[in-house]
Order: sequence, then C-alpha cells, then structure tokens
Amino acid sequence: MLKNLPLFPVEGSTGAHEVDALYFYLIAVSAVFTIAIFICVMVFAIKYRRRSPYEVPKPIEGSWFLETLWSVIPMLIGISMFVWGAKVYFDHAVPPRNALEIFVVGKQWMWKLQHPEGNREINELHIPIGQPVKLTMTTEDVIHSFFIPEFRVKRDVVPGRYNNIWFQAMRPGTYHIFCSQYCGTQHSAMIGHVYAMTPDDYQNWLAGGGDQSMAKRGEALFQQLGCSSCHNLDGQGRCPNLRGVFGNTVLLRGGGQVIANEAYVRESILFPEAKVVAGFEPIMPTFQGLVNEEGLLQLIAYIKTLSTRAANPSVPLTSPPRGRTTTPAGVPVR
Amino acid sequence: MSDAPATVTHPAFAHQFDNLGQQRDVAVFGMWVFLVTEIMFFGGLFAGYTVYRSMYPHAFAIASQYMNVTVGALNTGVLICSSLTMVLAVQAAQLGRNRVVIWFLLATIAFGLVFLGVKAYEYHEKWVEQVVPGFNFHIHLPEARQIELLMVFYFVMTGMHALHMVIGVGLLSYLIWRASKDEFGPDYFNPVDNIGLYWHFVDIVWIFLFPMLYLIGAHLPRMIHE
Amino acid sequence: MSTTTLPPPDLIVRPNYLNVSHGLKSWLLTKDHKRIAILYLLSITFFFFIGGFFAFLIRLELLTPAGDLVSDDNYNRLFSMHGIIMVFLFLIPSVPAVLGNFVLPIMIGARDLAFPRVNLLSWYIYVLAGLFTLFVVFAGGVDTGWTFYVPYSSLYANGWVVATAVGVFIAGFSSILTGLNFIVTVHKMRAPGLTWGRLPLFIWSNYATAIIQVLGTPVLAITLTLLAVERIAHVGIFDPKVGGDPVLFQHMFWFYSHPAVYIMILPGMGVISEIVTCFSRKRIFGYSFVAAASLAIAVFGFLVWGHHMFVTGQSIYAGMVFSLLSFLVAIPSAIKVFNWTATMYRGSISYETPMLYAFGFIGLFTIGGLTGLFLATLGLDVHLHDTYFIIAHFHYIMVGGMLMAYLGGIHFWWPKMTGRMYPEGWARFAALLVFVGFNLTFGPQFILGYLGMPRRYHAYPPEFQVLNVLSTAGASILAVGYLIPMIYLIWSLKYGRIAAPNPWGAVGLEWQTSSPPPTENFETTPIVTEETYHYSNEAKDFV
Amino acid sequence: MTAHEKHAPENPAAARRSYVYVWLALLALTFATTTVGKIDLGPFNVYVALTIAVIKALLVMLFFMHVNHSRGITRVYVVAGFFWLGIMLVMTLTDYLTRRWPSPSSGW
Repeated sequence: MLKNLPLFPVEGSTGAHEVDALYFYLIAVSAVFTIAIFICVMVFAIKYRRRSPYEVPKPIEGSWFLETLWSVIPMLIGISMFVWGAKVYFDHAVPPRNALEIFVVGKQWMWKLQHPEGNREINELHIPIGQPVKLTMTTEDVIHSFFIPEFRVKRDVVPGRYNNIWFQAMRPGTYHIFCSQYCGTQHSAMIGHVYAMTPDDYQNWLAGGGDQSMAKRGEALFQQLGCSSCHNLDGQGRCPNLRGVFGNTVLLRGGGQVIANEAYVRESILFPEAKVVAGFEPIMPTFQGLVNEEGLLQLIAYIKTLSTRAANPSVPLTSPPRGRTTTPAGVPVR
Repeated sequence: MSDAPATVTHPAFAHQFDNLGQQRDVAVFGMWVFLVTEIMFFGGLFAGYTVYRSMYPHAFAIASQYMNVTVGALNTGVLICSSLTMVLAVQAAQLGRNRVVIWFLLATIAFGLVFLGVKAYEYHEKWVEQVVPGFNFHIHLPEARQIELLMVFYFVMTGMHALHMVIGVGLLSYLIWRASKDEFGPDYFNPVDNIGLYWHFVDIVWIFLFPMLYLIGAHLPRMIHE
Repeated sequence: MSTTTLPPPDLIVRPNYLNVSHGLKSWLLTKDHKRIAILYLLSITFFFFIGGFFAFLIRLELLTPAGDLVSDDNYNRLFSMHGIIMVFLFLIPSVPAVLGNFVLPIMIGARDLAFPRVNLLSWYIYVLAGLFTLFVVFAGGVDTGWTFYVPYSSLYANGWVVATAVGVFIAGFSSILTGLNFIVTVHKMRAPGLTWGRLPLFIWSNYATAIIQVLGTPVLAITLTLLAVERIAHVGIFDPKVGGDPVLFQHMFWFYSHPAVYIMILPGMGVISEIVTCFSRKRIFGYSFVAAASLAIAVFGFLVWGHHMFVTGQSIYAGMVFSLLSFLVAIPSAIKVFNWTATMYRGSISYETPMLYAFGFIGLFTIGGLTGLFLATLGLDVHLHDTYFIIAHFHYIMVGGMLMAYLGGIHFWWPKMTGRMYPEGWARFAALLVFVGFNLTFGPQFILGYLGMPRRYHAYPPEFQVLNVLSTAGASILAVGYLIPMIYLIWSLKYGRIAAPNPWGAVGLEWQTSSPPPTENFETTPIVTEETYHYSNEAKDFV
Repeated sequence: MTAHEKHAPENPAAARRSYVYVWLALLALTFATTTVGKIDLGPFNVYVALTIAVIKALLVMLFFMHVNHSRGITRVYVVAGFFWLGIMLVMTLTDYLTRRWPSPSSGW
C-alpha cells in the first residue's frame, strides 16, 4: 500500500539527513503552534458561545506582557530556524576538494551530461557511491533547474554562468532527476534518473562507454578552432601562454585581478575583451556561436590539465599561486 | 454637508468635500502620492542601470562618449527654464491673472518643445552613428555588447522621460484652455498647481539622467573613433 | 388615503444608492464609490470563475500521471493564465476594490472617496486590462507562467507575451489608482473625532495595502516594459548573450511581486479583524499591535524578496540577509493570529457564516504562514523550492486566507450592500464545503512537495498519483463550495429577507446608516466620540 | 490646522524673486557639473556629479514644488518615495556586490 502512497522521500545522500532533521524541527514547531491555535479557537468558540442575544462580554484591552511574549518567542524560534537553515545551506555551498566533477548542460528539453573520462549521457547520470560528486552546470537556452529530490539538492541552471551542486550518494539505487524551473513546452519531460553504483560498477560502466576524455576532446577543439596558433604553449606570443593559468590569479590590463576559474575561462572565450590579461592587446575575436556549451566545458577541462601537468610559475602574466590550488580535474581522487 | 456655504457655490467644488480648502489639500497630496509612484517607476530603471554600471564601468564610460555633452547640458538648461516659467504660471493662477497664466504656460510649452526637438536631433545623431540597439547598431569596438546595453538603457530612460514630457505638453495645453475660460483664482487653482508638480518632477528625472548618461566618460580621453 | 393601505414599514423603500437612478448609463458613469464597488464585484467574479475553470482543468489533467487530457503546450497555458488572472485580476483587486471601495468611505464617515472620478477610471482601466487578458485567452494564451521569467519569456516563449504584459501593466495602474485614492481618503477625509487610534482595523490594513500598491506596482510596470522592449526590439537587457543578467529580472520582478503577496493578504486580515470582533461582540485584543502589525508588514514586506531566489545563483550572503529578514516579517503576522484568538477569549461568540469563514481563515492562515517559514529557511528551501510544497503554501495563504476572508467579508457586508439577508443555512453549508474541499485539495500537496514533485508539471511519475487524486477530489468539492454561494447570493437579491441597518449588532459607522446606504452615505456627517469596537450594554439595539 | 495647504510666501514679488534665484542657481549648477565632469577626478567624478544632481533636485523640490511650505504628511511621502528607491537599490546590490566574495571554505 505504501508503495503506492509514498509520504516521505528516500534519504539517498549524505546531506539528506541534515535537511530532513531541519524539516522535522520545523514540522514540530509548526504542529505545536497550529494545534495550540486550533484548540484555542475551538475551546473559545464553544465555551464562550453566545447564550443570550443581549449579552455583552466585559471588554478586554490587551496585554503588553502577552504581546511581548508572543512576539519574542516566535522571533527566537525563527532565529533558531534561520541559524540552522543557514548552516545547512553554507555547509553545502562549497563542494569538497576531492569531489568528482561532472558537467551538465541543460537544453530545451534534455539534460546532457559529460564525465571527465569522456562518457556522455542524456537524461541519465551514473555516479559512484561514497564519493562526493560535484556538478558544474550551465544551459544553452533558458533557465532550468537541476533537482534530485532523494539527495535534497537543487540549483537553477542559468544561461551565461556556471552553477554548482554537490552530493555524495550513500547506497546504490535509482533516483529522480527533475527540471524544477519551468522551461517551456516539455518542461515535465525534462526528467531522468541518477544511477548510483558501487565504485567497481562505476569503473566498469566508465570503461564501457568513454572513447575520449573531455580534456582530449578539448585539446582537439583547441587545435580545430585555431586557438593553438596564437596561444603558444611553449612560449610567449601575442597571446598569453595558458600553462599554469587555471586556478591562479591573473593580473588584468587596466588594473585589477581575477582568479582564473571556469567562469573566467568561459568569459574569455565568448567575450575576450571583457577581462584582458595585463601586457596584452585585446585582439582575440569572440568565439560566440562557434563553440557550444559542451565544447566550452571541454576546452575548460583541457585548460585545467595545462595547470596540473607542469605549472610554470615563472610565466610573467600570472602572479604566484595563492595557496589555493584546484582539484586536478579529470583525475578524480579515489 | 453645508459647513461652508460660501464655497459650495464655486463651480469646481466637489460634493465629497467640506470646503474648497480641503479640496485643494486633497488634490495636492494626491498628486504627491502619484509622484511617489513615478519615483518608483523610474527607480526600476535606475536600479537596472546601477547594476549594469557596477558590472561594466569601463564599457559604460566608453558608451557615454556617444552622448553629446554640450547638447545635453543645453537641454538641461532649457528644462530648468521651463520649470521657472511653470512655477510663475502657478503663481499667476493663484493670483487669478489668467492672461498671465496663459503666457507663462505657452512659454513652458515652448521650452518643452525645444527640449523634445533637441532630443529628436540627438536620436537622429545616434541613428547616424549607428548606435541604436535592435534597429541600427553597428560598432566594432571590443566592448560593443556592453555599449549596446547602456544604449538600451539610454533609449528606454530618455524615451520614458520624453513620453512624460509629451504627456506634460498635452496637460499644459489643457490648462491653457481652462485658463482662457478665466477659471483660476485664489480659491481654485489646483489643476495648475498639480500639473506644475508633475512638470517639475519630470525636470528632476532629467536632472539625474543627465549625469548618469552623459557625464560618465566625459573626463576620460576619447575612446571612440568618429 | 387611509393608513391601512400603507405597506408594512420594512417595505417602504427609502432612497438609497441603488434606487436613486436607473439604467445602464447611470451605472457606467457613476462616481459613487458604492456603485463602483458593485461594478468591481461583478467583473472580478467573472474573472474568478474563468481562473477557477482553468484551475479545475489543471486538476483534471493531474488526475493521471500521463499528460492525456490536454497537450503539454495547452497545460502550460492553462496554469499561466490561471496564475495571471487569479493574481492580477482577482486577488489584488478583490478585497480593496470591492469591499474596501464599498465600506472604507462609510467606515470613516466620508461622503465618498477623495477622487471619485479616479475611482471610476480605475475600474475602466481594470476592464481594459481584463479585455487584454481575455483577448490573450481567446487568441491562444501565453505560456510563461505568471512570473514571466527571462530569457524564456523574452526570447523563447511563443505565446502572446507582450499582450499579456500590457494587460498586467494596465491592471497595475488600476491597482495604483485604488491605492492612491485610499491613502488620500484615509488621511484627509475622516469624520470629526475619528483619530488614527480610533480607525477600524479594516481601514488600517487597507491603508497598509495601499502603501504597497503605490510603492511597489510601478516597479512591476517598468520591469514588464523592459521585458516587452527586449522581446519586441530584440535587444538584450536581461539576455546573457549580450552581458545582461537574467537574475536581475527576478530581482525587479520580486521587488514588486513579493510585496504583492501582502497586497493580497493584508486586506483579508482587516476583514477578519472586523468579523472576529463583531461576532465575539468584543473589542479587539491589542488594538495598537494589530494596527502596527499591518504597517510593519507593509514596510518589511519590501525587504524579503530575495527569498524567491535562494537557488538561482544569487550571492549566498544576500541569501542570508533575505532569509533572516523573512523570519522577521513573519512576526507581525503571528501577532495578528494570536490577537484574533485572544479576542475570542471570554467573548460572546455566535456562529454566523462570516464567523465560520473567520475560523477557517485563522486556521488556514496559520498553516500557510508556518509553512512559509520552511521556505524562508535557507537549507530547506533548496529542497522545497519550485515544488508542490510552494503551491500548497501560497494557496493556503491566497485561497485559504484571502479568499476565505473575501467570502467572509462578502457575507458580512452583503446586507449593507444589497439590503437583503443571504440564507444562513446554505451559507454555513457552503462555508463548510469550502473548508473541507480546500484542505483536501492543498493538504496532500505539502507531501507531494517534500517528495519532490516539481510545480508546473504536465505529467508526473506514477508514484505521485494517489496524492494527486486526493487533491483533485478536493478540488471538486471546493468548486461546489464556490458555486453554491453564487446561486444563493443571486437568489437573495430578490427573495432574501430585508436587512435591518445593523443586522449583526456591530459597531462601526457603516452600520449606523441605512441598508443599503444613501448616495452620500449619511444623512449628516457623523461625529465619532468613542473607540472603535466599543461594545457595551447601553445604546446597542441587538436584533 | 488650517484648511489651506500653506503656499508660497505671502508677498508675490518676493516669491518671484526667490524663483529667479533658484533658477539661476540651477543653471549655475548645470554649468558646474558639466565643467567638472570633463576633469578627471578618478572615482570622485561620480560622487561630484551625483551630489550636484541631488542638490539640484532638492532645490526644485523645496522651492518650485513648495515642499518647504507643505504639510508634514506630504513630506513624509516624498521622503518615503526616495527611501523605498534606496531599499530597492541597496537590497539588489547586496546580491551583486557580494557575488564575488569568496565562498566560506568549509562550514562557518
């Protein structure tokens, strides 16, 4: 019977329990207040029902004590909810360093996913259990929202930027993927499944599908688009050498600096003039329309590998690394 | 109902009020509440502008160099003059000098039309320079996209302002018609007063638009090629 | 003529606002706030049933997991038009434009609103907005949802986005003009002796609502203008391809649309304050706190809009600020609920229909308000955002709260508006149906939401079916609950008992004039000498 | 409380004179902001331009729109209008100005 009438979603991820605990706290508080109000209303309505059409009750003005009491107590409870809720939110804002990164591109009306090893899927996501997984997400068209109810995670997928979520599945199983931000005709068909598997099964699955890693594809794209003709990887040309750039601070022309993260690389490909590296002219053409969102993610994956193989700190265009190093993408830590 | 029999005979007196004083009080206050909605209406544009300017300060500075600062300043002056004639028209209406009211209103309309004419000239200039987003936008600077963004705000903001001016000119013409019937005097000049408030408000909007759109990049070396 | 041929005294028709003149023209050109209220009543009822019909089709579609009743495009249009019509053409004008228009000037002892012509203009503007919306409905609809999120609405949607935006823009001006009129009227037109401390709470809450209407609505107008410009001229304003930010649209949209939620609920709270005091025959508990809470909601309501954007990629620090402020804005609402409950303590409570609706309101609003806290909680909103939990939450506020209050108010002031009593038995029965049907419709949706069923889904996984069937069953009961009052209220116009000037034994100026009131509301301007809700043994002629 | 909203000073000639003074001040400020706008003051260009604009707006409101003579409630609404505009700007910027802030590295 309960199979047909689920009342509570499975706790599929390590983070789910914390969200549920918070949920039960709020339910408990709500139940107390709701029941109290209902009982008061019912008891008063019956006990003080009008017994004669001419009766006039004694007026009561109000009470500062009660007003203060029932302002301050809800406020304190509210603040406790806020603190707890903010803690849960912040704890999940930043993915762990060792997270396995998978890339998501939303599109009317499907989810396209790529694994660093090169496996590509549509509306399906295979992940290993017991391992943090970070999704880096963007969209080709409108706003979507990536939602896995069993993991209690959701994030809008906004055009023009990379939003992240992360989770760690606890046990093998199949879970829902929903698009939860309305996106047009087949919004409700933009659904899929997460397949959480043991690490061994996951390795087998990976071996079965991938032909070329994302970074390799990115490298091919890098050649194909002609990036390599200017961004000489062996020295300094008219364009910055991209070795060792990713994850480090870049000094900008006209002052200012920026950390070269996914968003910066993306912006530099599509809107090259926006943040030009100090010491270079804004001569790079835009690649908007020449490379799609998936290709961009592959290029980013490739550029990331340039920083992890042989970072060359002497390259003048970047300042020394600032302690913060990035996860070697494509080489998931196990 | 007949607390103030003297004023009830006035043709403009409305039945829901006790006397003309209350009627005038209500009219002015109502106008101010309306102007508050106008503040928020333009405020939405200001908020969008502020966000994008904080994102792209450099591109906005370049884009503002497409504006003709001298012409903009001149137009600001024209609008200030129209505010002066407007406030003088209100005063004349209060004194019951309806002939004078008409002359000052005509002057206000004239200044308003000059402003709109200059604005049209500026729009034409933008068309020639091919910086009209959506219709005729061809510039080849690296920052072209963000320049387009500012130009969109330029046209929406000044367009909304110009629309308010056009409505204002219409309202002023209506006032002239009523003044020609010798309707205004110390007891009743609410329409002149209220439309005056509206006109001054439109002036204030321009007072902010001028530095926000024209003066951002005026101090920087010329960055666009003619 | 001998005295025996005179009709019985209660059939003598005194001159009132209804019989003072006749003919369509006398209605369409009226400047009487009471007649304009009736015009509003007719037009918003029309749109309520259109919006309700769409809602019913939505529920029918969701009876089965597969999308089989209507196509996906049509489903999207149904929920979009349902939202747009219900929010902009029903909920926002409901209590202020109908009940507020009718009783606010009488309650403060004025002959009319400050600007009667503006009042009529606001109705015509409303009608114009309604015509635009009807045009959109018949031309094929719009499928953006009532939230019009970019870039979907500006670049991808293929419905009548601009026409709808124009309709909403126009409806906004109608709302602004009503608010403006109320603000000026409350400030400048009160009867002698009616100080701010003596104002009925219905006035306070409508005044607070008017502040939101005046300050918030223009921002929606300019936001929709920008949307229309982007769509028509194909320029980027919010489009990331030219460096715009779609999240900015959401900021601007919710700057209005969150406070708009308070436009929809505050006047309802005012109605409840009137009903609870009248049928408890008692002064409201903590008058100044309830009044101040209305203003506090109006002000703080403007500071919390970011809680609609916790998962959009808004800065997490901004999210924290908005979350904390959202908890603070819950306090004034809680204060109101506690005070209504306390008002009943040691009262003299009778169970006429308006009071039944008030009971329903207090209960359902409590649930709606508390579930709002779930959504203000950052860590929990991530899971609940854009699921059926949200749908259930805001329907508990909008339908369980505002619509209950509206129906309660309609019954409460029906004798005053029409001079006739509604049939009490049927009305109680309908109120019960509405309460049961409502809970059955929206209660299961809380569970569906936590299970993860997203909103605006045309088809859904089969395991959600049982709860959806329950919800649809509830909607059927609810629909009957709304149709019954339509029938007996119309019936009562001709066959209802003639209403006395003060059938409930209520205090308040509107009960001191005849039912229905004369055109200028009072024979002589009343002078207020005592506190509001002053129930005492002397001087009250209870029926 | 008088029934009339107080209006311009009683003496019409004095009022006219004050209007002309305000008008001259506004023209001077327009000239000033245009001139200063062409000098490079770094980030201060913005502040100077906006300060002058605020002064001009205040002059128009106080003298041409008679806020200096108007009732308290009118002033309250004028101030409220600008205050709400401030709410919109500040609260929107809480998002945009903190987006680049570093994320908390772990927990609190």
